[in-house]
This record gives sequence, structure tokens and C-alpha cells, in this order.
Amino acid sequence: MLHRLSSALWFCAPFIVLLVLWAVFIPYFDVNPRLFPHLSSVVQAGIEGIQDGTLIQHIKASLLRVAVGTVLALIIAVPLGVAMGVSPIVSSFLTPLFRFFSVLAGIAWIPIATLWFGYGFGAITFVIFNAVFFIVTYNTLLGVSTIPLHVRNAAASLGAGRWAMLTEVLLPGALPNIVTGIRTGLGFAWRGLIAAEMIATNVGLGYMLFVARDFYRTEVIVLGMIVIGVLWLLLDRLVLAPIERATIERWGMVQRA
Amino acid sequence: MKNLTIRNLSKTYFDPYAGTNVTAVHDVSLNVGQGEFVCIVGPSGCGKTTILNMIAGFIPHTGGEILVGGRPVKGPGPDRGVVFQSFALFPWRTVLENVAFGPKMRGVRKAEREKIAHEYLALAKLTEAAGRYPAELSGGMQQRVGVVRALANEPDVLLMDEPFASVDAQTRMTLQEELTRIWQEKRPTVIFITHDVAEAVFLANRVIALSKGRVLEEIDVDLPRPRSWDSLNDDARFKELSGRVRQLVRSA
Amino acid sequence: MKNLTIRNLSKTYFDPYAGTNVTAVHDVSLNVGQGEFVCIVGPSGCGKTTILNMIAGFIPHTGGEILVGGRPVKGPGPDRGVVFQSFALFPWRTVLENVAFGPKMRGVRKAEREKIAHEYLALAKLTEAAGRYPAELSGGMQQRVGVVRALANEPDVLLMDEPFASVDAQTRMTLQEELTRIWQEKRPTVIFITHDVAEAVFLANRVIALSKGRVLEEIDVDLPRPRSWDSLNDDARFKELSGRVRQLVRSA
Amino acid sequence: QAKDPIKLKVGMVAAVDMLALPIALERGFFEKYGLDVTIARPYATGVDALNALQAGETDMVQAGVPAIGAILRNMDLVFLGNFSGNATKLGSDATLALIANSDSGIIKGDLKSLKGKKIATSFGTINHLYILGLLEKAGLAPTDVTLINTPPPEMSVALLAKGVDAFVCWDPAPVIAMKDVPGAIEVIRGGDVISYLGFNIALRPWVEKNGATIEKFLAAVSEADQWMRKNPKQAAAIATRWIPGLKLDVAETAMQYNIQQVDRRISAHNYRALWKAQDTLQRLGVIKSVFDVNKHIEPKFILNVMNTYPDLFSDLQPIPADVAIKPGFVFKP
Amino acid sequence: MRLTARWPSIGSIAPFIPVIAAWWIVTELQTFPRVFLPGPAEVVRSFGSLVYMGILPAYLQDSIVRLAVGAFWGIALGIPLGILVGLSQRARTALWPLLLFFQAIGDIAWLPILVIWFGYGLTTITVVIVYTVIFPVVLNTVLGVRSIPITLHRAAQSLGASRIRMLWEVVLPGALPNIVTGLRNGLGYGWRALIATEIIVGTSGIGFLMFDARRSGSVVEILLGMIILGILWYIVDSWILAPIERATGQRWGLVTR
Ligand SMILES: Nc1ncnc2c1ncn2[C@@H]1O[C@H](COP(=O)(O)OP(=O)(O)OP(=O)(O)O)[C@@H](O)[C@H]1O
Ligand SMILES: Nc1ncnc2c1ncn2[C@@H]1O[C@H](COP(=O)(O)OP(=O)(O)OP(=O)(O)O)[C@@H](O)[C@H]1O
Ligand SMILES: [Mg+2]
Ligand SMILES: [Mg+2]
Repeated sequence: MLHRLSSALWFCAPFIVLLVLWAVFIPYFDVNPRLFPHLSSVVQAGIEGIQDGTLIQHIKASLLRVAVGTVLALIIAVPLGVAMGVSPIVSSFLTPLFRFFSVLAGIAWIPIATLWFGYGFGAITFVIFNAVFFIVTYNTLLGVSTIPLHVRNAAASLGAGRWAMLTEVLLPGALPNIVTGIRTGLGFAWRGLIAAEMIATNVGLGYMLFVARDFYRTEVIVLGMIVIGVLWLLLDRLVLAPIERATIERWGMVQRA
Repeated sequence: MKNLTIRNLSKTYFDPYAGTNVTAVHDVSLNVGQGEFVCIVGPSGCGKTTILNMIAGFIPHTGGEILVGGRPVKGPGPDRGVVFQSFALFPWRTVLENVAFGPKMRGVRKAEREKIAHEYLALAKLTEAAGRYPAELSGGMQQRVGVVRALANEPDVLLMDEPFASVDAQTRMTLQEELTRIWQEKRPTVIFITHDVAEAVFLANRVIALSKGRVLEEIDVDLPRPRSWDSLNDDARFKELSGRVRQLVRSA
Repeated sequence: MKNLTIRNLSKTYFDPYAGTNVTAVHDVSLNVGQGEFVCIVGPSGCGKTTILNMIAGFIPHTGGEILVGGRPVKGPGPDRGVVFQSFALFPWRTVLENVAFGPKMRGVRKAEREKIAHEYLALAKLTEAAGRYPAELSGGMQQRVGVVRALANEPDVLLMDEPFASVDAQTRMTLQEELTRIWQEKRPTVIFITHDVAEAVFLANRVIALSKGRVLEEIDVDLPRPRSWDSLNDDARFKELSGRVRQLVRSA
Repeated sequence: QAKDPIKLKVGMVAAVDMLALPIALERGFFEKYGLDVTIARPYATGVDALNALQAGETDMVQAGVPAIGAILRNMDLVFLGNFSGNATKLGSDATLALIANSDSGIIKGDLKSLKGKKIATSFGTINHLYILGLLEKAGLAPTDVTLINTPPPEMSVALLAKGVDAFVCWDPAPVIAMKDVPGAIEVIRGGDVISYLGFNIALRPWVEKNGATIEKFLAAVSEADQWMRKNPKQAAAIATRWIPGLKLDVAETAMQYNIQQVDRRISAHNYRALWKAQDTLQRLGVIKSVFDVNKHIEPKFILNVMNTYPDLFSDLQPIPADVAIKPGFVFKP
Repeated sequence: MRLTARWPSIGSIAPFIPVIAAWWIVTELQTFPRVFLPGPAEVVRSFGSLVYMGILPAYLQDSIVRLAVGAFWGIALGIPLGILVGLSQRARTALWPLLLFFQAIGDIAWLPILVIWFGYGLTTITVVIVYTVIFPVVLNTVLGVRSIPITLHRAAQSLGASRIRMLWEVVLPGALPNIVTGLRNGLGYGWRALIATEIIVGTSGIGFLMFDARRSGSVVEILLGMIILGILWYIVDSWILAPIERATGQRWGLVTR
């Protein structure tokens, strides 16, 4: 218990340092709030947002979109990455397509995604999906292809069929990379969300930033950034990091940090 | 239980980067009958593991053919259990789960397969380590897990690559005796690679000496069974055979 | 050349996940003089590798102290060369580069260090494989690369963990003889782990039998040097000593 | 004009109503008044144009509603002239329109039929102010419809995908939608519901030092305005050169509407337009405070131009006396 | 099989044939009005005219220079940072939470503030690209460093490698497969960030081209831009990254394939 408390404290320490620097330096150099807002005004914007309920609404809406987009992407990306890692045929067919499509920015897709998936939720989800998908696929692919061949052979000669090979060998073996893929992918999901929420919505953190930008409300922009960062940290600490500890660190597949 | 036929088998490794070829196995032919126990000996790098890998279906051969139970080998399968020179344990599974893996693949129920795994672990003196992960084991312990993992699956053909190399003398003797016992009970066809001449003679019906990718000679071991170290240690025939094999390996 | 003093050494592995402790080494004391050749034998899992890892400075000890050349061990260093049970070759370096690694770190010029490496490779019969990458070697070849890599660095203390386990009988004998020759020439202090009793007696000044993390007994080997298999094979004293050690290991 | 021309950097946004700048450049009006003008390549939005002004990348920009937010955030902007709007009357919104899907149940010319519909608009822009104006005119409350934030380029595809029933936007989006979206109907165009906001803007310190240059500039663009009003087809052709992807037929239609509110002059109406926009935004809760419009509109330069070159404005309606700016004018709501 | 062996490029073009065919059919069927989803012919035509006018080559050059500058700094900072965090417990405690926090806050969220700080120039674009490239590179490098078997560290140390030399001799090659995947993801998403940034910040470049036209209702340039980006990235990946992979991870047997 004490150990967990202290590790949580250590985790927060860098942020506390950052907050202190912010609280001290911005007023000290008398920075124009249009360049960077004061801590107090961001706090105030946060309190207002909570009091009138809008902040919570934005968070809810964004979380839902990120969740749907990301889960869809994971459902498709992980099996695809595994397939590419295992089958030379799949890999030689998909590699060129992946190379080509992986750089196409979500916002560029908006007009086309709107035609295909409808204006609003469909297009937004697609943009998020697009942000997560490639990164997770590539990481899964790498994870699968770094599993030592003899381990895969061992499973095959113990009678592992395709399904067992997937669940018993390929997925756990690729897990370190999949987790890193999800970690980077989710980061990009948030970015995709910000880009996508300029369309078709009047709720969501991206929308909040979008409107704030038009009126130079930097404190709202920074508030939005902090909210996104904190949500993401919570997710990482409550979901990804424990998974990592319970699996790949436990199994001795990566060095404990 | 299946027999094994190898005809004119060859294997050339091609290195696409250096553009060079290494021919590891040359035109090897071999017949192993149902339930026979064959040991392969030969100097390091003479192609033993390569042959085993081809029988197991892990790597393609570049010439000749391999028939297991009359059918050509297409890929790995649970009919051929393998003990790897490099252990190849699943790092993400405990020792118990590693050993129970084969039965699990066959669909054996959890309680049942854990019972099986525990029995085999006891045999390899690994009961204490059942709950640990492979990264927490000593080298010899890892190797023993690899051995009993293959045994627990009761395959028709057992392919063992220096399975006792990292095991201490005492445990090794126990394991050798256990292996012959299990073999006599279930009668799998066994191909066993070793550097230990005494081990080869103790275990095998036939010892095959390899040299530079070719079969040098085959020696039938006509010692009576059941064999035990106590009875064989001073056996003249055992000594004679061992001497012959040792001679062969030396000349290889 | 450095002497080695171990006092009341213990090591407990703590498993933070299961919350359990495994005590691998208990209160071990040992004095190894300058240039002495000590073999450690003992059943699998008795703590041999753990002791070696602590001397090498790879893992911290949880009790007692280790002095090398009179100084406490703080971490790994080139004064103590290590041959790993798991080989630990650099996959991204060719065989030649692996062997030349130590001299390179000492700043030996390229031509010079490749000459050194080639000499050692010849000794281990690996000349042909010089340009290959470790993944393209057989198990025994990898192990030999690991051995000569440590030798080529000419360390004060040599820590060897079952270095000949995967090597065939013939090559093994050559390597054993070479090792004693090199040792007599350069006189490093050697700690050598093995499961092969004959090997231990052939090589050592002193054999230490471990059991369950404790020193069971130490046996001085007073055979004359230089030793060779030809002369020792039928030596009565050699047989007697081997028998005693075998007895010990059996009782462990 | 023997003297070296005065160098000036101005910023624009790629839109038909910004076109006086390239026209003045292409037809040599800047040269004529002794200026050497560089037009910074189009900025994405007014917000970006103002950011560039602040960063010192341009001396003057043209922008509308975004300037309100900037002033409230301590940017000391001065409005010098009016690139789109109307000095003679209060309403000027000919470049804005509401386009609907014919099967959405919205009826051409019947604003009441908007009730309960999904309407796309760009929040915090003049589009937003326009739809609010339309709703007020129809006697509907803002809560009677669902407004959906949509950037202008996505308007027609949103309509096509039936993600919305209608949209409100400035040109050329309405013109494009009428052309490309099958079954699109123009429910209303303009209608004098609100007053357009579109100013020539510079930072105060620069304004205080460059009075003469400002007058030259305003004279040149006023002449360009006049040329545009007289030659809309040619102006449309110029537009297609400056605005990539703009088709000639679209440009011509858009230009027709545009010239209806090309009027560089400033009158009390422009003051009121700015005040009204702030008032609406504040009531929407988008901005928290307002500024005094008298502080940020500086009419003296354009008034001088109007006096010196009356010909440039001769084709426009005269400004009614009661809204003309006289010495000592102070706007009161 | 024989065909692809003789002309390997056929293997990489083949997968695009169904994609282009589907595109062509959808546009021919007029599922969507042509102006909203132009066909291959229109895109080729606009390519021709933009090349003819000299706009495309100039814009392309601008984009590539921007990306190169950003990518250079992203890599130059990302790999050392990743190694530091992967190796040093202390650096990990101090930096890991910050890394996670800032990686979620996308480039686009920073953009409004960045343009106020740095104006509409190369600096802003570079910052955004560096910001995008750096996270996948760092996270993957960290994983790579942590999954190097501990025995290799030990072997190098006891052969006398100093801490500095360890970096070059053990850490870098050991982490290389992961680093390359990090680069692939980072640079790929760097392109995306470039596009997003050029929309707002640029006065030239492929992203600017795509969206400048979009504002006047044209989709052709979007598609054209996407195709150009895809091809460029294809070249970078298959001529730079994939050969590195083949010459290292695959050559060394770290990656099976
Ligand atoms: N990282 C670890 N975590 C937990 N327990 C460990 C770890 N490494 C070794 N052990 C345990 O410590 C004991 C001694 O292991 P060690 O590797 O020293 O044995 P050894 O004498 O070298 O055996 P072998 O001859 O099989 O190599 C074993 O019970 C092993 O399971
Ligand atoms: N993947 C590979 N690529 C290239 N050459 C290889 C490869 N694997 C093995 N070889 C070569 O093939 C030969 C035979 O190797 P193999 O592993 O079969 O030997 P072995 O008889 O098992 O030796 P050991 O007793 O040392 O394990 C060796 O020369 C080895 O270098
Ligand atoms: Mg082998
Ligand atoms: Mg050991």
C-alpha cells in the first residue's frame, strides 16, 4: 500500500514541478494571456466548465467517440498485424497498401469519409479509427515477427492449431509491442479526435478547442489540453500500465524498470 | 506409433545476404521402425539439429523425402513431439502451464491436464517450480521443463535434441532411466541427439554416427532391456559398444 | 591475476508478483587463490549460476561479501570474463566480431584484434564460420564462440558456466586440453561450473560440491600437470577422485 | 510619382469578397497611388490572418468577426475601412444564403419551416450570426432548431450526405451546393437580416505612424472596388486565378452577390453592425465582455479619401445624412 | 510467382489494382455525384495541369523540405531520449509521465498557441512535426531497449564495454527493430501532421494545395494530394526503412520473416 502511494507520488512529481514553474514564471514575466494563459485563469475556466456542466458533456462525448474509434481499430488492426506477421502472402499483398495509406491524414479523409459513413458520428469515428489503425497494425506486426521461431515451432509440434497459435503464442508473444502500439495509437486517437471534432458537432473537447481558438481564449485551449492529457494518463495508469506489469514484466519479457 | 523413412535427404542453407550456401545435410537415408529408439551422435555442426528440424517439419528440405507413418512431412504436428536444444519454453506461461500445453491443445480438461503435468513435473523433480515462469528457472530446470513438456503430450514420434545437456549427472541418470521406462510403456518412435556416447548406447536400439552431413555408420545396440545404470556400468558388451561408438565419433 | 574471497554469501530472489522468496544461495564461503582453477559441481538448480552471476557483478547479493583482488565487487568489469550458460552472443555481430569484441573494447587495432580472434577461432575449430551471424550457427558452435570470446579478452578471472555442455565429446576433450594449456600459460583464476564429473577432476585444482545453495564439500585434486586425457584415462588416482566427486554429487 | 513606391504587406483570406486586393494589384491601382504592395498568400481564416498581423508578418489584413475576439484578448486593432458591408443601410448580407435539401421539408422562402430541422453553420462566424438573425425574423427561438458546427468547405458534402437538412454559409458554398447537390434549394439569400462585418484592420501603433500610407491604400482599393462593381465578369475571372479550385461559373454568380455589398466607406451603420455582432455573441455566451466600438473604428482616413476622390464612390448610393460621420461623432447604441 | 520474381515491382503494384478499379467503378456508377468523388481521370488531369503550371513541383519541394527538417529533429531528439528513458530508472521516473501526458495532446491542439508564439513560418511547422514524430520514436525505442536480453548487457560489460560504448554496441542494435517501427510510425504520422499544419500555417505545400482548393469546393486536389503523399511515403518506406530492416533485424535473425 505504502509502495503504491509512493509510486503514485513519484508519478505526479514531474507535473507538480511543471505546475509550479507555470504558476511562477507566467506572472513574473507578465506574459500576455493571448500568448499563454495564467494558471489561475485556466483553473477558473475549469471551474466554470464544471459548474455549468459543459466540460463534463464535452468529456463524455469525446470519450465515447475515442472509445468507439479505438476499439474498432484494435479489433481490426491486431488480427491484421498478426496475419501479416504470420503469412507471407497476406504480408506481401498488404504491405504496399499499408505503405501507401498510412500517411493519409484523417482530415484529408473528411470529405470522402462523409460520403461513405455519413456526416457526423460516422466521419468522426472514421478519422479516429484511421489515426489508431496503422500504428497498432505495424506494432503488432513487429511483435509477431520478433517471436523466436522455435517458440512458434514448439507450439505447432505440441498440437496448437491456428486459433491456439493465435491466442497462446502470437498474442502473448507480441504483447509488448501491442501495448506500445496501443499506447502510441491512443495518443493519436486523441489527436484525430481534435481534428475530427471541428465538423458536425457542438459538443466534445475538440469542438471546445475549436471555438476557443476563434475567440483567442487560450485558457480554454490549455484547459482542453490538460483535460485530454489527464484523461489519457488515467487510462494509461489504470489500464495499460497494470496490464504491462501483470504480463510482459511478470513474464520477464522486458526488463523491469 | 509411426515409422519414419528418410530417403536421400539434403539441406542447403542459402544466405541471401552473403550469397553463400552451406550444405548442412548430404544425401542422408534412414529407416526407423515403429517404436524404435535411435540415437544420433556426431561432432558439433554436423547437421543433427538440421535433420531433426526437417523431420519435425520446421524447415523445408532441399532434396530427398521424409515420410512419417508413410506420409510426407508437410509441417509441424502433434504426432511428432520435439525437445529443443534451445528449450523454447513459452515465457508467458508458468512451468505447469508449459507442461500442460500439449494436453490443453488436445482439449483435455483443466483439472485432468494439470494432474498429468504435475505427474511429469514430479518425475523431473520440478514440483516446487510448478508456479514459476521460465525466466525464473535455472538452465537445467528449463531444459527439464522442455523435456517433460514433450513427454506429457505422448506423441507418436519423439524428437529430442540434446535434451539432457544441461542436466546434472545424477538427475540425468534418473531421466534416462525414466525415459526408457516411458518408452517401453508407450513405445513411441524416438530420435535422440546426444554428445554423450554412454547415453546414446544406454538408450538406443541403434546409434547413428553422422559426420559432415553424412551418415558415417549405424551400430545396432543389442543390450537386453530393461536397462539400468547399476547393471550396465560394468557390462562388457556395453563397454565394447561404447568404445566402438566413441571411436567412430573420434574419427568423424 | 587476482584472488577471490567469498564470505557468508547469500542470495534470495524475491518475486514481487507472487510475494514469495526463493533462497538460491545460503551462507557460502570460499577462497580461491591467484591463478587457481576451481570447478563447481552440483545438481541442477543448486545455485551455481547464481553464485557466478554475483561474482561477475550481474546481480546484487543479499548477504555476505565478495572480494576480487581484495576489492568488493560493484558491477561487471573486464577483469572478470564470463562464459554464459545461454551463450549471450551479440546477434548483430558476426562470429569474428563477437570474438574480437573484448580486444576492441580495450582499443586494440582492427588488424591486430582480428588476428587474435582468428587464432582463437582456429582453436575452437570455427575458422569456417568466422563470417556468419550467430543465428546461423549450430548450438555447439554458438557455445564455442561464447567460450573463445571470453578467452580472447584474457581476463584476470574467468567465470565459466557449463561452457562445454553442448559440445561433442571429441571437441570437448580438445577444448579441455586447450583450456588447461592456456590456463598454465596465462594463469587466470578460473571458476568453472560443470555437470561432468570427469571434466571437473581433469581441469581443477579443487572441486567444490554444492547442494541446495550450500557448500557440501571441497576436494583437492592433486593430479600432476600438464594433464592429458591419454595419460589420465587409466590413472588410478583420477578414477578415485572422480569416484569420490560422483559420490558427493549423488548424495547432494 | 517619381519617388520610390511605399512598401506594404497586406494579408487576405481566399474568398470572393477579398478580391479588391488582387484586383488593385493586377490592374495597377496600388502603383497608381504610389504603393508597392505584396499580398501574403491567403490565410485559412480570419483568425489566422489576425495572428499573422500580430506576428508582424503583415501590416494590414482584412477580417470580420474574429477581430472581436482578438480585441477582447488585448490586441489593439483599428478598423480603417470596410471591404464588405454597406454604409447606406443597416442590413447587408447578400453574400450569405440558406440552402436546404428539397426533401427535408423546408420550403423555399418559408423560414418557419426551419422549425425542428438540423442546420449546419460555422460557429462563432458571421454565418452563425446570420442564422440567428433568420430565426429571429421567422419568430423562432434558437432552441427550435439544431445547429451543427460545420466549416464552410464541408457544407455541401454535409448536405449531400444528408447529415443536415440545411446549411447557412457565405459564398461560394451556397452557389456550389446549388450547382452540385442534387435537389438543393435556396431557401433564402440575404434579406437584410444582419449587417456583414468586413474591415481593413491594422495594429494601432502602426496606424499612428502610417496615416498617409493608409489613405493611399484605401484610395487604391476603393478604385478596385469601383472597377469590380463595373466589371463583375472580369473580376470573376481574376477570382479564379487567385482562388484555386474556384470554377468560373461559380465565381460569376458569387461575384454578382458580392458587388451588392462592396462599399469601402464607413458610416454609423458600420459602427452599429460591429456593436450588434458583439451584443449577439455576448448573449450567446461566446464572449464574456464587450469593447467600445468607438475606440476601435478610426474613420478619418476613409473620410479623407471620400473627400479627396469623390469619383471613386460616385456609383454608390450616397450615405444618408443621419448616419454620416461628422466631426465629434460618437456611436451610441 | 515467376513473374513477381523477375519484376518485383509487379508484386507491389498488384495490390493497388483492385483499389483503383473499385474507385473507378464507384465513380463510373455515379454512386456519389462526380464533383464529390472525382474519378481517376479527373485526378490525372488536375495533376497534369498543376505540374504544367509549376505549382506542384514547387509545393512538393516545400513540403519535403519541411518534413525533412522536422523529421531530422524528431529523430535526433527522439532516439536519444528513448534510450535514456529505457536505460535509466531515474530518467524514467522523471520523464515517463510527462511523455505520456504530452503525447495525448495532439499537434493540432497546440497549433493555435504555436502560431501565436512562432508565427506562420517554418518554425511552427517544424515544432509540430517534431512533436508528432518524437512520441512513436521514443515509446518504441524505450520498448526496444527494455526488451534486449539482460545477458547481452552483461556480456558486453564483462568484456570491458564502457557505458558509452554499450550504447553503440548493444543498446542501439538490440533496439533497432523497434526503432525502425517507431520511425515508420513517427514519420508516417509526421506527414499527416504536416498536412494538418499546412492547412493553417502554410502558404504553400501539398497540404496547402489540398485545402486551399477545398475551400472553394473542389475535391480533386484532395485526392491528388493524398495520392502524391502516398507515393512519396511509399518511396521513403520501401527505399529507406525497409532496406534498413532487411540489413539489420532480419539479417541478424532478430526478426523472423
Ligand atoms: N531470476 C530468478 N528469479 C527467481 N528465482 C530464480 C531466478 N534465477 C534463478 N532462480 C532460482 O534460483 C535457484 C538456483 O538457480 P541457478 O540458476 O543458480 O541454478 P544452477 O545451479 O545454475 O542450476 P543449473 O545447473 O540447472 O543451471 C533455482 O531454484 C532457480 O529457480
Ligand atoms: N539458419 C542457418 N543458416 C545458415 N546455416 C545454418 C543455419 N542453421 C545451421 N546452419 C549450419 O548448418 C550446419 C549444421 O548445423 P546443425 O545445427 O544441424 O548442427 P548440429 O549437428 O546440431 O550441431 P550441434 O551439436 O553443435 O548442435 C552448421 O555448419 C551450421 O552453421
Ligand atoms: Mg544442434
Ligand atoms: Mg546454471
